[in-house]
This record gives sequence, C-alpha cells and structure tokens, in this order.
Amino acid sequence: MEGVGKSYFGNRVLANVNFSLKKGQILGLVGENGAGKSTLMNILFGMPVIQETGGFEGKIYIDGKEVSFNSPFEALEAGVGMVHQEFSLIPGFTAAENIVLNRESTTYNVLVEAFGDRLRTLDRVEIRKRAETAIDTLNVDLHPDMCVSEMPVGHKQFTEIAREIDKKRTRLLVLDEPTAVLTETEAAILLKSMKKLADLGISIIFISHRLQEILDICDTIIVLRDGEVVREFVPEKTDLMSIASAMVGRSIQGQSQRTQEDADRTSGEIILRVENLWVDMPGETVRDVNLEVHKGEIFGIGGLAGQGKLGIGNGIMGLYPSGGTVTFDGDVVPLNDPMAPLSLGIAAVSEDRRGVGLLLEEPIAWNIIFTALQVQNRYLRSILGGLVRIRDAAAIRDCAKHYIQALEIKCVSERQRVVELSGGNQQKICLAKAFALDPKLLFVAEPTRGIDVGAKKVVLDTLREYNRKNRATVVMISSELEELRSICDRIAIIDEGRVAGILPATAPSTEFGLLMLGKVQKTRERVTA
Amino acid sequence: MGRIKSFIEAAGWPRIIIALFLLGLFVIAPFVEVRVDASISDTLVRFGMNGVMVLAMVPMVQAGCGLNFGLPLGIIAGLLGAVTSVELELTGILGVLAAMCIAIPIAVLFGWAYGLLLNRVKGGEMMIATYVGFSSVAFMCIMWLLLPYKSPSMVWGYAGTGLRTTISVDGYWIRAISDFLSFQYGKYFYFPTGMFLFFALLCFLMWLFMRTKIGTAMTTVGSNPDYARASGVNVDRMRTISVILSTVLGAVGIIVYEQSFGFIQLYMGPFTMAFPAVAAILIGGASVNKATILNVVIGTILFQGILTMTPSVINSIVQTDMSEVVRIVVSNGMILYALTRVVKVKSR
Amino acid sequence: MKYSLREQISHFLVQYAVPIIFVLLSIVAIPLSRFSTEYLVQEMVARLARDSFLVLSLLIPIMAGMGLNFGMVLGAMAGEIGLIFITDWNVMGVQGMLLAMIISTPLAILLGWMCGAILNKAKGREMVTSFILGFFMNGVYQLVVLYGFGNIIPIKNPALVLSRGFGIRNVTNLAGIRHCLDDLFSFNIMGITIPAATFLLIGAFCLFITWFSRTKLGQDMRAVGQDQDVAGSTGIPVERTRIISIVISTVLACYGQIIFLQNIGTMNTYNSHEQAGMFAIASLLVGGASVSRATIPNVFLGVILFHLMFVVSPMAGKYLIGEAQLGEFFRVFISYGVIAIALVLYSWRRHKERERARRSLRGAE
Amino acid sequence: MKRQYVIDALILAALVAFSIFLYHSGKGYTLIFDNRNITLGEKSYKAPEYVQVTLDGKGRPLEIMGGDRDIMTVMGKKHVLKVDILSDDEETVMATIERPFTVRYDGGNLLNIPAFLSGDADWNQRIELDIAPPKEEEPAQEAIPGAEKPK
Repeated sequence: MEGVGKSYFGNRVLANVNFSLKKGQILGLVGENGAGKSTLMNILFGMPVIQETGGFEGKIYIDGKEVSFNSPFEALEAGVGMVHQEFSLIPGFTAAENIVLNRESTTYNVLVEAFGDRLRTLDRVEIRKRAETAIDTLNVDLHPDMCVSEMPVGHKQFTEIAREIDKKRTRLLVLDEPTAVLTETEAAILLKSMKKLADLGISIIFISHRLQEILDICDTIIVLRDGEVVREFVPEKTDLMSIASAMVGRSIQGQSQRTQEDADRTSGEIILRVENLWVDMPGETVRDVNLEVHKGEIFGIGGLAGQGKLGIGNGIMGLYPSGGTVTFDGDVVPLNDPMAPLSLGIAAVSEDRRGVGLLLEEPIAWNIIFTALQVQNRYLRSILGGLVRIRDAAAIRDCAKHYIQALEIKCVSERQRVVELSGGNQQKICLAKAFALDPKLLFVAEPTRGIDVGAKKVVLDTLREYNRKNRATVVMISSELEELRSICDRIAIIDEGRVAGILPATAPSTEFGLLMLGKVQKTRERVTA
Repeated sequence: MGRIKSFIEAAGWPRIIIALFLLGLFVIAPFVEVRVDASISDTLVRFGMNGVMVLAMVPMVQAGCGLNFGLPLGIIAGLLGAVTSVELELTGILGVLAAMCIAIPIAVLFGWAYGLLLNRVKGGEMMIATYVGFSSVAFMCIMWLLLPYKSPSMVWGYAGTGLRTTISVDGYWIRAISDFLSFQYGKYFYFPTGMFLFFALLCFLMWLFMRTKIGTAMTTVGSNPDYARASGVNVDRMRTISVILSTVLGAVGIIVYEQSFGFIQLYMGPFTMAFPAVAAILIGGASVNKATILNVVIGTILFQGILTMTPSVINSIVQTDMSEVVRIVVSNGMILYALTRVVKVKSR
Repeated sequence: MKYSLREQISHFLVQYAVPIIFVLLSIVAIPLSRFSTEYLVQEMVARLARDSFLVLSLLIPIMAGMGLNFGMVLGAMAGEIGLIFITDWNVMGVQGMLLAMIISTPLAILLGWMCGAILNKAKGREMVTSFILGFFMNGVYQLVVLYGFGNIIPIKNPALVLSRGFGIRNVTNLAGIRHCLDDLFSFNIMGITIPAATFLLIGAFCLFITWFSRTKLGQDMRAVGQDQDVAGSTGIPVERTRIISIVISTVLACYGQIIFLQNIGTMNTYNSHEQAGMFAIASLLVGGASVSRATIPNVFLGVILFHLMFVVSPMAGKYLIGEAQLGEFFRVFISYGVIAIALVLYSWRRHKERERARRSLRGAE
Repeated sequence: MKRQYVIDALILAALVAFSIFLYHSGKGYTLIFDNRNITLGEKSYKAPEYVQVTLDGKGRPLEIMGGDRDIMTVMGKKHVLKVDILSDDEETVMATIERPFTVRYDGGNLLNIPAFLSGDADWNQRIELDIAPPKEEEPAQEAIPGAEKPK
C-alpha cells in the first residue's frame, strides 16, 4: 500500500489544509476549540452536514485514488473508521454484540428463502470469536460478554475501537479525543493499543488536548488554528511549549484593538466573590472555583471545552446542582434557586441560545420582557380596580421597540417569532432580555458562538458599551481566547473544573495557552517526579 | 392562489374538510326537510353544554402537559358536587352554585394530586392521563355504590342504597343557568342565553388569567421549560397549577352540561367524555402544545355542529344512522392527525 | 457486580410489585368467592388457551422499543373480518379457522404496515398514538362492516345480516368453528379438560419468538428498541424495522383473536376487538412486564393472575358485601388501574435513568 | 433476490391452493335424510319402516322411521353413506347398503333414502332452507361495562 495522501483546500472555517499520512503512522491533530478539527473530520468521514451546507473544496486521496464520500457509510466502505466523542453503543447489548453491530455473523436457515437475509440466524459462537480477536488485537482486558451499560467508560471506548478493528477494511482510524474520558491507566492502555494498531498497518488520526500523549505516540503532529495548518511538527524535534504556543498564539498584534482608555481603567471594589464553587453540569463539571470580580470590570473566563468554564455561570444562576459560597454585593446568593440571583440583580445570557435562551415559537417582545416581568413584576398593569394585574401590552411593545432599535435587531416587527430570525439577531435578543433586567452583574456565555462575523462585532461592541455606560459588571465566558483578550480586563482560565490562573488581558497569549493546557504541566511534573 | 394555499397550510387539511363538510350539511339540510332553525338551535345548545369542558383543555396544553385525557377526574369532582347538591335538595340557580362550590374544592384536591403525578412522568403525560382517567372512573363506580347518599330520587328504589345510573335533575336545577334571559323564537329556536353568558364569562376569566404573571409563566413553561426555569419560574408549580385549573374547569363544565341536559350520568358516564373535548379543541386549530380561546370556540361549534347535523341530515339522505361512525372517525381522526404532526422535541 | 441479599430482595419486590399484589389479592379473594378449586383450575386452563396467543403478540413491538402495541386491535379487526367471511361461506371446523387466518393475513399486514408508518411519524408517543389509532380504525371498521358488508361486499347468509338488508348483526354466531381447535385433541386430567392442540400451537409460537429473537432481524429490533440513533448510524434501517415489528404483531394479534373467538363461539361484532386489546395489555402487565421489557413467562403468569382476579372478584364482592356489581366494578378498576400504574412506573423509571445517565457523563474523576 | 421472489410466489400459490382445499373440505352442507315414499319420474320408491343412517362410519347413527326425516350438518362434499334397514323390532339388520356419494347443492340437500336404496340418480335434491335468523343472544364473554368506543 502506498502512502495515504490527502490534500484539501477550503476557505472560511477551513482554508487550504494540506497534509499526508503514511500507512501505519499516527498523526496527531491538535488545535483549540473551533480551530476546524471537527469540520475537517466531518469532511473526511462524509457526514451529511457537509453536503447539506454546500460540500467542500479541495480533494482527498486515499491510496492515491481521489475519494469524496457522500455518507458515512461510503467512508466505512472505503476503510475509514471513526470513533466519536459520543459513544455509539447499544446499552443493553454485550461488548461482543456491539462490536459486530449490524455486521453479525449469521447462518442459513430455510426461512431465509422466503423472507430474505434478515431472517438468518445469529451465529453466537462466531460472533464471540470475532469479538475476542478484535479485543486481542487491541490487547486490552475486556470481557466480550459484558453488558455495555455496566461498563466503566474506558471499556466503552475500547468496545468502540474494537468495532472499527473488526471491520476488516479499516485502514484509517480517526479517534476524536478518545482519552478525554479515560483515567490515566486506561489512557495508557489505549495509547499502547494504538501503537500496536499502527504496527499492524492501520493509519490513525489522533485528536487530543493532552499534548503529552500526542508527543508520546504520534509520528507527525499538525496544529490547526482558525482553519489553517499553522505548523507541522515531528515529535522528536519539538516540545510542549512550542506546540502550545502554536495552538493559541495568534501573533501579538491581536491586542491592537485595545485602546489607551482600556489600559487606564481602574476597577472598583469586589462585587462578586465565589468560594469553593462546585457545579454538577454534565460535560462541564466545576470542581472547586474561587474567583473575585470587581465592580465595573469585564471579567473573562476562558478554557478548553469540557473543563467547566460554562458550569460557573450556570451554577451561580441556579440551573444545575451546585454548592459553595457565592457572595454578591455583600449578600450571599442562595444556590440552586434560579429566582435568587435574578432578584439580586444578576442576569445571564445562556450559551445554549436555542435551548435555554429563547422562546423560539413566541414573539420577539415576549422574549425580551418575560424575565423582567417574572422577576421584577414590570410590564404589568392593574385592572378591575387593582384586583388583577395583567400584561401591559403597550409598555411591552415600547420596550421591545427600544431594544430592536438600540441593538439593530433585523426583524419585521416586535411580533415576529424568534425562530424566524438569524443566529446573530437571536443573540441580540438574548442580550436585550438580559439588559431589560437592568442587571448589576451580567454573565454572558459564548456570546459569539455560531453567528457571523458582522454580528460578532456588534455583540461585542454592545457588551463593551453596556459595561461603559451603565457601569455594569460583565462576566464573559468564551472558548475564544482572542475574543476575551480583546474586550476583557482580566481573564481567568479554567482547567479541570478549577481556576488555573487569572491574568490581565494584556498578558502574552502563550501564557494563556500554558494555563489552558495545565493538565500537560501536571503530567510533566508527574513524569519528572 | 398563494394566499389560499398558505391559508390551507396554516389551517391544515382536516380542519378545512371538516368545516366544508359542516357547511355542506347546512346547505343540504333544507332539501331533505331538516329544519335549519332547529338544527342551529341544537348546535348552539350543545355548544354551550360542551364549551366549558373544551375550555378546560387550554391550561394544560399551554403549560406543555399535552391534551388532558384525564378530564374524567375533573368530571368526577363535578359529579360529586352535583349529587351532593341534589342530596341537599337545593333547587334553581342556588342548586347549581352549590354544586359548583362543592365540586371546586374537590377538583382542586384531585388536580393537585394529579398534577404531582404528571410532574413525575414528564414526556408520557397523555397515555398516563388517559388511564388515570379510566381507572378513576372505574374506582368511582365502586364509590357510587357505597357512598351514603339517601335522597330517594337518586338511589335505587328496591335496595335503598347505591346511586342510580342516571339521575334526573328535573325539579332541582334543570336549565338553571341556561334559562337565565333565554328566549324562544318560533317553535323550534331556543337560545340558552344564560349558558352563553356563563361560558363567555369563563372565557373572559381565562383570557385574563393567561395575561397575568402566572398565566404568562405558564405559557412560557409550555413553550420552553428551560427558558422558563432560567427566568426564575418554578416549572413544576406552573404545571401543577395548570392541571388544577383544567380539573376545576372540567368539574364546572360537567355541571353546566348536566343542568342543560337534565340528567346526571354516573358510573361509566364520564368514561369517554375527554375524547370529544380533545377532538373539539384540535378541530378548532389547537396543536398538542398550543391552544387559544378562539380554538375552543371555533372547535366546539364545528365539532358539535357535525354531531348535531350528521344524524339528521345524513339519516334523511341514506335512511341510515351513520352519526355514530362519523363521530368516531372525525373525533379520533382529528386526534390522530394532531399526534402525528411533527413537534419539536425539547432537549431536557 | 455483586448485590447484597437485601438489595436483591428489594430489587425483586420492586420489579414484581404488580404480580405480588395480584397474588395477595387472589389469596384473599379466592376463599371469599367460594369457587371450587376444580372449577378455578378448569377456568384458568381454558383461559390460558384462549388468551395467551393474543398476549404473546404484544412481545415483539416491546422488543423493538415501541411500547405496548395498543394498535393490536387492528389485527383483531382483521381476524374478525376473516371470521365473518368464513361464517358467510359456511366453512366449518379447523378448515374454517385456517381459512379465516389465511384470508385475514393480507388485511392484517396492510393494517400493520399502516399502523407502523403512522407510529414512525409519532416517535416518542407511540402508545397514545396507537391507542387513538385503535379507536379511529374502530370507526372505519364499523363503516365497512355496518354499511359496506351486504352492500358493496356481498353477504349471502341472511343469518349474518341485519334485517334492514345490509350490515352485520351485533352478534355473529361462530357455531361452525366453535371449539374446533380446542377439541382437535384434548384430554382429561383429573376431571380437567386440557385443549392440547391449542397449547401446542401456543408452544410452537413461543419457540418462534425465542428463535426470532436470535435472528438478524430480531437482533436489529432489539438494537432499534434500545437506541434508534445508534442503530441508524450503523446502517440498520430503523423505520423499516419498526414497521416490520408492528406488522408481525398485528398479524399475530389477528391469529390470536381468531383462536380466542373459536373458543368463545360467538362474536360481538363491534366490541370483541376492543376488549381484546385491553385484556391482553392488562394481562401482560399483571405478569410483571413493563413497557420496555417483557418475557414469555410474564405472559403466562399474567394471563393466570389477571383472569383469576377476573373470575373471582364478582363472586367475592357478592359474598363480601352482597353486591356482585361491586366486584365487577372492582375488576374494571383493576384492569385500568394496572395499566395506569405500569405506565407511571415506566415513565418514572425512565426519568430516573435519564438522570443517572446524565450523572455518568460527569467525567472520569 | 430473484430467487426469493420466486419462492415467495410459490409459497403464495401454495397458500392459495391450500385455501381452496380448505374451502372445499371445510364447507358445511345441511343434509336432510328423508325416509318417505317418493316418485321420481316414472318410478316410485317405498320407504322402509325403519332405517339407521351412518355417515362416513362415524358418530351415532340417525334412526329414521318411515315417513320421517332427520337433519345433519356435514363438512366437505364427498361422503360414504351407509343405510341399515332394520326389522320392526328394531334389532335385526335386514339389509345394509353402503355407497359413496357427492353432495350436489350448496345450502340444503334433500336426500331421499328409498331412492338411494334403489340407486336412483336423482335421490339428492335441492331444498330451500328456511333459516330463521338466530336470536340476538348475549355473547358468552365478559364485557367490561362502558368499554365501548369514545363518544
């Protein structure tokens, strides 16, 4: 088999990405969230979302032949296997059953003649044998008869990989952050198995945030940033620092937007103090966070996905089970009660815009005023001599119109349903909803996710302006470091549910990068120790 | 053309067909010697009788609890009120009011318990509601036999205990609400003004309620529970309130129904009463998670219109009673249509 | 994983709460009813033969994750239409029964396909949809049988037709095939008649289900039942598999209804099928099955316990309170109550599981 | 795939054939055994005083006096009819005639015993059955009160 070559030219999310991978080699793919890793893999794997959004540019070659997959099934046919972050396993089935899922070994019986191949009987013995072979190839300790629902998470991962191995055609295996959910020992076993697979001639694309792992096992390392390959490394000739800086390090002029005025800002007294906060938010667990936010500043919270930065805002807002002490403006904020922070003057813009942030089926006006109506009893008027208070339609309309104008929300009227608006305009409505509360402190989570460049600027400017004009404190949570650095005064980086460090926004980006990859430091400490 | 098309799309084919069908029935009626005025009067009376029970669907639909197939629970509360009122020998408007006053606290209690139950089974409300309704009716069958009611006009003559299947309210409070300001026009046309005023009053109160802080919160819970929670609304409490409200309206609704109908139907009487109410509000344009008072009014008129007109008109044409079949097909077909509409699945 | 004995017992009690309650109720009610043991055993044997097949037809959709198939009444309707035809043609005995099965099969397949397609449009609320679909099709059935038969579809036998000249009577006499299967070969043990042929058929069907679950199709169904998205992503045709499961269930319900009615001997033309669905579902749940898991032992245990309660309760009510009707209402309450409780438990458990699944996502530490 | 269709078609055909067989073998006929004097065309036959009729050698024989008739329902068209002519004391069998026959008409068949004994081809005649519609009897199964369709 000649070398697997792939070149590929795109733009916007991905631009002009070229790389090649030889048989039996492991390619490490690293990059920040949103750097384009998933998009790249989706293209490679023929996910329908690529076709739906107008296909891709460039060419992919496997074994020297040009390929273009229209569905994951075609990719599977061609020998591309992928293990996603989310498991694709049937919980009630055993490991063996999952490994051979929809490719079961069957034997003939007479009813097949009448009703077709789906009535073939399962060959349990053969299935078990195949599963054992695959597991042996991986060289892990996994019992084929174990039920997936009773497995520890590492075994689930092994089951998934074993499935790909069992597909005889698999020559290229994509592993998307396989070690993220594993314990140290499990991860070590997995890495060993990967090496073994590579020796068997299967090429692997390995995506991970744990740089040490990448350094340990990959033959080549590619760093993606903003949809471009920024550097290509050979592990022997590099170290963690240079990879980390390549990942996050946008060139220094990234800070040029900051004005003199920004530098002169002085922060007031502490308005929000967070002590020993833990939040049980699935996928974003916060373990032990201590923070102090000063009055009038824009405080940024950054970090890689899944490290818990989103959990902080949601936890304080009472949306997920949490504990610890949160003090706001001298008052202790009761946790686990969404009403409490709202009535104290804390508002939040959720990162899950369509899920939590908006009433998609309701008009714009209603979206904007609802929280203020519930929390502060505004936009109500008395009727029947004060007996009942009902919605004040006129006040609501005026309020909605005010924000539509102020935030340049593009819509037909304030009665238009939110679902019909674009992502950017929906985000503006989320902001309007928070502004309508007149908050003293505003949490904004991922304000620019999924909206176009123009809208991004408007949203960030609005936030900045709101902070300046109303002297309101803003806590902005974002995965995009540069965005944080362009608007915040101080930035905290969260890693593994804890604060890795708090730096002024003017600190060099490599320092942020190192904080984000704090796990790497720890690993290295352990190695040296 | 485009406007017609979009109108059809908005209203949905089944509703258009049903409306045209009803219109057709009214057009044909004079030709087959069915009196239109009598038919209209019948339709109106039945509209008034059933309207409140259809209105009872609104709060639960709005709060995202789905169609209230558990309406029999409210109806049972209403029946208890009605039976007690007769036992106390109360007559006229006083009797009806007493029935309601007794029924409402019971309905609140039932609704509260029912609401607690539904909060534990989010996502499976409709099927469970159906069977909770069914089993509560069956349970009450036992209770009707055992409850110590004594009034000779209600218990079985020979045994002296156990309530009868059908109890006449003639002599107590038959048409106590209906006859308020009602008038007769000609031989066939009767207009139950009181019942309409009462229905309008309830509609107005509902309209008002939906505009209060709680009502707004309830609608929001139905629209997006996560949004509501993030805005400081207690989702479970809103759902419970909606269920209580629905149950209370069911109780009031059955009393209105009985005073016009003239009989209290016990035992298996309330068993299937949820279905016409559900069908009516769906025909009126509601979906599984959105309903307005306009839906209630339109739906009840259309549905009851069909129920009134099919027996008389179709029977005159084909000399066969097909009303039963038409009723089953129309009402269940409508519910089926609503259930298979794609509704966005909310992430939890 | 090891559980302590205490945990095992409590797990057992929770899992089998419904059957245990029924056993206890029966222990109280049987002496009260003053029925002789022989009578009860004979009744149970007869009812086991009569009802098991109908209940078994519910298993496959449960396997495919579609919950209790309230749409089985569609199959029952198809079976009844077959029976009307053979009664009209005066085909008797086992031949008549087989012929009824054969002619109603295409109809059952058609109805099952339709039902499956509709349920695919209402994912996540299959049960309530199939429930309403049952009512809806009942209307259509009435339209066909009450107005179509004797009009569009010729019926020769005047004994079947209403006096107005078309439409089938409320009660159809199935004297021709009455007990034909039960009596094919039956024997007596200690004065109790055992319809061996029927039990053989039921036994064969149990084997079929066991075998079926070991085929590729059966495996696909279980996969689809547990996680549609995962099954779909590995290339299993999810929608088609779901439809097939409903088709099989409908056809089997059709046969079940024919077996049921050959035992009864008369057919309540417009009501038999509705009760069939309701009884079958209640029986299955009484046997300890849930909406997502049901086994063959559940079926037999359920049929026995449910029908024991059913036979005993009116007489128990009569002797206890002097009111037979009370017992009758009680058993109605039980039938519906069991379904309600089973549904609540299922939803509640699913709720809990979802929460637990969420917690397991918390990460490795 | 093609093979499967062929086999499916064969199975279907077999099922249809089987249905036809079931229809014929299972169809019920009403036979009326008529032990009366009869004149068919030129010939007259006299009914014996007392006969025993056995069909297919199964079941309890029908005992028919002269001038009487009896009724029986059978499945399928082909049968063997055995007639024993008994003496007056109803004990001695005086003669036995056994012959296969095919039922000729749907619905009612009037079978004349004397003509059968004499071997007349016209012994099987058509008869209009006057079937009274059965009483609307209550079905034997338990009904759940109120478990009817929703209103």
